[in-house]
Amino acid sequence: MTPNPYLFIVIFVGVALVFPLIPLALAWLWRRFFQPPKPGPDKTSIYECGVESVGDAHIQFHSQYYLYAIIFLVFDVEAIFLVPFAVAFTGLPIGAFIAILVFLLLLVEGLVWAWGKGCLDWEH
Amino acid sequence: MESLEQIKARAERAVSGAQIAIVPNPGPAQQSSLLIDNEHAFAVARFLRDDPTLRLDFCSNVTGVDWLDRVVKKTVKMKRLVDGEEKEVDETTEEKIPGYLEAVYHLYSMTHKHGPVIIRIRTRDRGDGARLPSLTTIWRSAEFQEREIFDLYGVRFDGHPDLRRILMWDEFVDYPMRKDYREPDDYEWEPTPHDEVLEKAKRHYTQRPELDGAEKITAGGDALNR
Amino acid sequence: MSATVQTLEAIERPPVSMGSRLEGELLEVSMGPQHPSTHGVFRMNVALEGEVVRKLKPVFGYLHRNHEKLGENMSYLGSMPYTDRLDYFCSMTNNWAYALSVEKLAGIKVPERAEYLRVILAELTRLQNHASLLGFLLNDMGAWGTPLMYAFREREKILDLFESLSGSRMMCDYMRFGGCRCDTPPGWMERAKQIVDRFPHFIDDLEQLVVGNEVVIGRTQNVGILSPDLAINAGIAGPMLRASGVNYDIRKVDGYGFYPRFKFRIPLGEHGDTYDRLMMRVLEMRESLSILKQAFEQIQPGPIMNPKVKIRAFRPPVGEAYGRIEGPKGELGFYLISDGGQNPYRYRVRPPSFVNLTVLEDLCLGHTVADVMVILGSVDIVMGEVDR
Amino acid sequence: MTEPIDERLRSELQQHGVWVTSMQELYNWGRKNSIWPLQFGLACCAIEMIATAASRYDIARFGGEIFRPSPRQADLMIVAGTVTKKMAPQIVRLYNQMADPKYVIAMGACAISGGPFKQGYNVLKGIDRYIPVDVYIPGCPPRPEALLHAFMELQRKIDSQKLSGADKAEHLKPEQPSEFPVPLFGEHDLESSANPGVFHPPEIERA
Repeated sequence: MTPNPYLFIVIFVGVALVFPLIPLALAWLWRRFFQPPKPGPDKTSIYECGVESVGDAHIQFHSQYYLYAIIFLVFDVEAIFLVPFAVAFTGLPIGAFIAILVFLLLLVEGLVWAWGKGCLDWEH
Repeated sequence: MESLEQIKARAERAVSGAQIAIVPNPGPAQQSSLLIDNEHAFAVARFLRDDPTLRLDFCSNVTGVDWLDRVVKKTVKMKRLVDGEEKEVDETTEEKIPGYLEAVYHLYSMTHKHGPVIIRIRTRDRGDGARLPSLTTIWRSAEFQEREIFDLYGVRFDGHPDLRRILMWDEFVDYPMRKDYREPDDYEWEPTPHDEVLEKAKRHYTQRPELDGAEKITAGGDALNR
Repeated sequence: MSATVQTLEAIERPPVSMGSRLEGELLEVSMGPQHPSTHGVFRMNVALEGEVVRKLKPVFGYLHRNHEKLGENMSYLGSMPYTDRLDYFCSMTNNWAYALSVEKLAGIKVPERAEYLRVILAELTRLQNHASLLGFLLNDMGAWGTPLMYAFREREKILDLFESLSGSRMMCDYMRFGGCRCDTPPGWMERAKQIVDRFPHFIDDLEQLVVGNEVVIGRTQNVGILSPDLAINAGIAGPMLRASGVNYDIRKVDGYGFYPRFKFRIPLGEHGDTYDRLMMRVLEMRESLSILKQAFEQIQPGPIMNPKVKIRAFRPPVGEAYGRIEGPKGELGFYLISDGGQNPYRYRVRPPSFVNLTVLEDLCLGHTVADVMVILGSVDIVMGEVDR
Repeated sequence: MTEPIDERLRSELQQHGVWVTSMQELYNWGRKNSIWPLQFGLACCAIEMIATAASRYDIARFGGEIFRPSPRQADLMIVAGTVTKKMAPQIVRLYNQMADPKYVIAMGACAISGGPFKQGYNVLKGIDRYIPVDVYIPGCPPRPEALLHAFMELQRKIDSQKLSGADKAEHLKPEQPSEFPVPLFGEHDLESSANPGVFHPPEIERA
């Protein structure tokens, strides 16, 4: 009987889950039986080039970094939408092509606006 | 370049009241230097830098020197009445010179490309009164080197923008490059000491146990049966 | 990160006035003693706003080995091997600077062949120092390892020459007051000539790969600009000074040794940025090669040591002297005060890297953290010499 | 796992295409051939270390060419150069921050006992006063071949470490400390001039 078409995906997900777990399990067994962990105040201290780190890293960053992150996020999500379109690209009629172009146009228009507003130019 | 005397004369004319003395250099290097009093050192230094013919704009080297109290013996030919007739006899006079700390600046000119003019400024004494005017605002190259003199010799430079220890750690208190500095004694585990290190390591040797009565006899014993 | 979780009210945020530019807080970072690109144990306390440097305080002393205190407790010749450990890339030029100062202190003449040997060895040292520097600089820029391998291949060839001449690769201890320790072994001159003839291939490859490379141009041009008058006032010397356009090379100004006998040019930069400093080293390597070629033709066999100089109980007359040479990193000077005894009364080294770091903060303000590494690489410091 | 497999049996089986090994051999074989040194140079010896890592004396033949800047990813700390008293606390802190099977090579006379700068007021007379050292290389600076020899010496040492039993490797014993107190800066010298737990100088009969 022909295998269920989704069987491949189930095997794929199974291997994908098991594959990282094996080394983790090995590490845990090793830790349990052979090498006891020895954490200490100095070992878990923050490494800063050999010097005791002073101050805190959770500080208020300049807003420019936030704007850059947002713009990156928009185009990241856009790429996710493009992937299924690109996979099925050959079998799609012209209408789908036009629809994806409109989708792209909207996002690029957002980028142009941000660029014009000066969010991208980096001043020291 | 003009001779040191001309520079001295022009400097004293330019900066009123500056006492500048020429410190001769007996060695073959013939690099004599100008000793400037502390009050006018800043003004004279600015004059040396801004004077159009001198233009000493490159302060190459700033050195700290520690002079301990010295007794200088001078033998001088004196005429003495020795049992009746005149005789040449050399008389040694001892002259005590109190110690002081000194900063020596070697100045060059990059525009006229001429040689070292050496100026020296001296502190009053070697105690905590050791203060000198800082010339960092005139030659920026003196900034780190004056901090090093403060760190290793203990000379406080007035007017230095950022006077802290540069080579030793901040909690360090004494001034290691002075002649009378005793370094910390960590020579207790010397496997193969020799000459100076041997003396330093010897202080940590455990004393050999005193020869008590029994050993004296046996020690003396071999004298008997020799 | 920090173990305690601060509640929102507990964090007193500075009142953000909407009108002003949204300022970020300064992050205190220590580019500390153990850092891949600080060429040794050199530490910089950097205050960053985002990734832009706002304050930079260098911290020295992690390799302060008390060279000058030891110099005062040893005889004059005793501290000659210690000068190798000052700038441990260029032991020959350190030896020459120290020998030059003591010769000035005691008024000693040096025979002709020794002077020629000193010029040859100093220029060979300059070649391998500039090659290593370019390797490390490109390493800091991100070309991880590859240019360093090429540079160290050239350096190994020159170290072989030093080893067959003086017995040790890096710590040559070769020069004495009044000449050199031993004459060149047979075949040394021919080997040196071959290496000098083949060296331009390395420089051509380097120029072809690096000089026109737009990544290098992008990372180094207009980065860390040093103005000429600040350079003069801050006592900068060597290739860093000439990159800002100031024509001051001690080989021409003082004319020490036999340099007046050779015809060579001094490369000068216009902008004083990191790209010019990089190019100074490339061009100076070519000048060193031309000096070496002239020196190989003019050198004649002859005595290499001034016979009148006592080796054992060497006591220079009372007095002081300051001798300086044009080391690969800048003006290396020795200031000696002699009180007639066997040990110098005061033994002072004027290190070029230490003084060149005076302007590090001025060069780095306003640049990003990655540029700080490139600027520091172009300043070319060696910690043995900075901390002495 | 206690006594090693006898070689005759092993070679005999090998002729039949059967390879025999033990967990300990596999564990040590893997560790000794991929030691990642910490990128950490102090002075002139560091330049010889870089020359060893360069193409002529290539340390990659022994699996040690990956110099990791962060102590978290390094197994070996090569103390290459003069250890000054201002640098000693940083070195001990770096050693403490390294992951556990960690080794130390004291490269050069300065790291072993202060070397030519021994009489300096700011020079620590040897790094083994604060951290345990596995391999010492004399020399000032030691030639790159000496560093390679030290590397092989360290590999022999790793190979002989046991996985279990009384004399098993240090890092496997729970009671063995994996970090040592960091010396503090005093007014004249470092606070504790040596760490008695680590520093066992030879008791020499003084004449």
